[in-house]
Amino acid sequence: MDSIRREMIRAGGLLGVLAAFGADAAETAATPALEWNHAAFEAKTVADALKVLGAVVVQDSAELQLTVPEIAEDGAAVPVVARSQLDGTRQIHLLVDRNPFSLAASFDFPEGTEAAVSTRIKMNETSDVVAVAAVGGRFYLARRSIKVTIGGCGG
Amino acid sequence: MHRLGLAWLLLAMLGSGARADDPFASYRELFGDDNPAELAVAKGQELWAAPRGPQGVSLAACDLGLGPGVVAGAYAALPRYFADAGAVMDLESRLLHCMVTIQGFSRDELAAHAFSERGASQTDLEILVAYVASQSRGAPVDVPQSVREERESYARGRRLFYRRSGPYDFACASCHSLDHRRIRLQELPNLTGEEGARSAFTHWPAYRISQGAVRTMQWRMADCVRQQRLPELVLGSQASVDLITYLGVLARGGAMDAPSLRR
Amino acid sequence: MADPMKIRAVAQADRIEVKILMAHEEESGFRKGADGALVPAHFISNVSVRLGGREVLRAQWGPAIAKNPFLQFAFRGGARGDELTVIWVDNRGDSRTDRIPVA
Amino acid sequence: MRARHFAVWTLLVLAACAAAPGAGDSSQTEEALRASFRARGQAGLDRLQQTPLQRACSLAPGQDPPGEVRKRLEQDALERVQFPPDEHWLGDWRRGEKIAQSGVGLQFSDPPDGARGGNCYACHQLSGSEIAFGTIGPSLYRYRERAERNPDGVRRTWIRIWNAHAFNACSTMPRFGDAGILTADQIRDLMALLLDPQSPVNR
Repeated sequence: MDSIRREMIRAGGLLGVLAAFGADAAETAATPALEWNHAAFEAKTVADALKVLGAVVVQDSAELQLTVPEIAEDGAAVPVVARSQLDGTRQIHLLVDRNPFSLAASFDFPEGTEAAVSTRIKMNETSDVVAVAAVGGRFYLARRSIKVTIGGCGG
Repeated sequence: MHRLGLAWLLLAMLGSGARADDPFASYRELFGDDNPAELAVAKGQELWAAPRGPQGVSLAACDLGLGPGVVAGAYAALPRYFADAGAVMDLESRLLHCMVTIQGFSRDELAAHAFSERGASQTDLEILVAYVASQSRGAPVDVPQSVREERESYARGRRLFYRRSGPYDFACASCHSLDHRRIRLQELPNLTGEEGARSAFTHWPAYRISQGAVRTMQWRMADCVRQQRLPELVLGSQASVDLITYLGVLARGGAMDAPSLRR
Repeated sequence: MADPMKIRAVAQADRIEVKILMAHEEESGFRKGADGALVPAHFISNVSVRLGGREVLRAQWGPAIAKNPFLQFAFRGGARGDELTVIWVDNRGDSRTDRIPVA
Repeated sequence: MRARHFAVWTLLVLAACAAAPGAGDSSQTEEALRASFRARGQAGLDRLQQTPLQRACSLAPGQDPPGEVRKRLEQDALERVQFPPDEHWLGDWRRGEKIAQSGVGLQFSDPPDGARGGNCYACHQLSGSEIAFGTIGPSLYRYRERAERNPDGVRRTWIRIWNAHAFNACSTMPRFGDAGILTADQIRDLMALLLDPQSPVNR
């Protein structure tokens, strides 16, 4: 998938993207909003993804709250809320243990933005979901298990 | 510690545990009201007003039962008898009728691509249904039984509901005639009574999470019938309209709340 | 061209809560199409939310974000009437920008 | 035999028509029905044609067929059951679990020649570890304990899967053997899932 992206950007997709940023185009080019961490998103395990993200030493923290359903009615969309109460949290990563690629999303919170995000992720099967908060050079982790069930009339 | 908004607190509380009687309570609460069907509703509003088709006109002249161009509240009173077509029609039958007679679209082409395939964009019909249904939110279900044709449609629908056939011997009633039953983990509404009929009728069309798309009442009927192992229920056919009439009449008095969010 | 987003931004004092629904297929790259072949991955890769010239959220996403993505967050410093801009870019270089005033 | 069947069915059809629910003329309904369907994939319009059993059991609640009709339906269902000739009742519970999990088969969207499932979990609890089970039918968790209380338990289990109408005239359970949904080998595997002490249903 990264090759598709690289090609598109090389082929001029980037110009269209910058145009979309309108008056902020110059600023956008300066602030690399188009960064996409290929290596992290292509990692096949949570451990590998964390390594790429620089999170070698990770400790559990109750100050990082991960709110998920225990049972998901469908794996196509599973609501996930991650909220860090650790001062200075600038980044939260969401990962899914048993997805083909573990890293689902990385959020950057500039000064003034609450280190909290709610979104919906895809889950291939029953798995742990992991949130990792980056605070300065330290990393904190919260983990929850979600059961993805078979639905409806089968078939 | 950050000061937290009420919404975040609520989300955290609701997510903390599922109710024993509904294993998906926390899943649904966490989903909240943010329904991707709203994306289709917004598109449908534009589509309704846009000049389209070989005739290059909008649907402003389309009468959904409350007069030409009147959308508000119309869905809550469908299916109903339309003298200009000489038939009882549900919303989808009526939209097809308008798109053919007013805008000049080909009925066969519309019917052949009525429901979106997986991974494809929503069809015009689905988008229009989402919009029209949204304009009945809160309105009480008022499916009429004023004329003979409407009463006959209900009677046929009721009979079909109990009619067993096919290799599995299934009728609608096989799964939908008891309270508090589930198929796998999904609750099955009891469609022989007011409560179950209301909960079903008032929530369709719905954004199906499992399919990532808005699905319509005609689709709901056809897909139940597919799973009964029967042949394909034809879009807008009399049997499809009869089943919807049966459900709608039982659901009278319930408050419309569609498009909803369903697994 | 991509369909418009549905954005809500509501101010309470100087705290602004943002909810966004984006219209996107979010193909994982692992789904088989009707012909049995894998449907290529197609997903939003970057999101940026701005209030005026100030970026208030930035995200990188992989293909595991659910179809028609939903995003909710909150920030401080802003007022009713300020213009909020949401931009997404996908892995094919398509993008969408929508703007709404904070309510 | 054939003549007796004919007499039974005639009686059933008459009974069903007499007790038919509500208003509406049934020939009108049948006509609307045929015109409302399209043959697709393996599902032809012949599937709309009702058998006498289906017709007799298409009544609204509280309008079940009369006792005499029910008795005859049950008797007929029992007579049609085919038992394994070698009294070899139990197959492999692991295969049985797969059959119980799968809902594939006989839909127009299914491959016509593919293996069919029994979709047992749609309606029944079976293995203790599978939480996604339906409640249309009774729980079958720890089924062996219950079957052992009846000296005829194994045979009766086979009959229920083959044609549940033998014990309950208008059962909603598909006739897995009688209607040819599952093969006798598949039913043996389901029997093992229910009755083998090693099966997750009984552990």
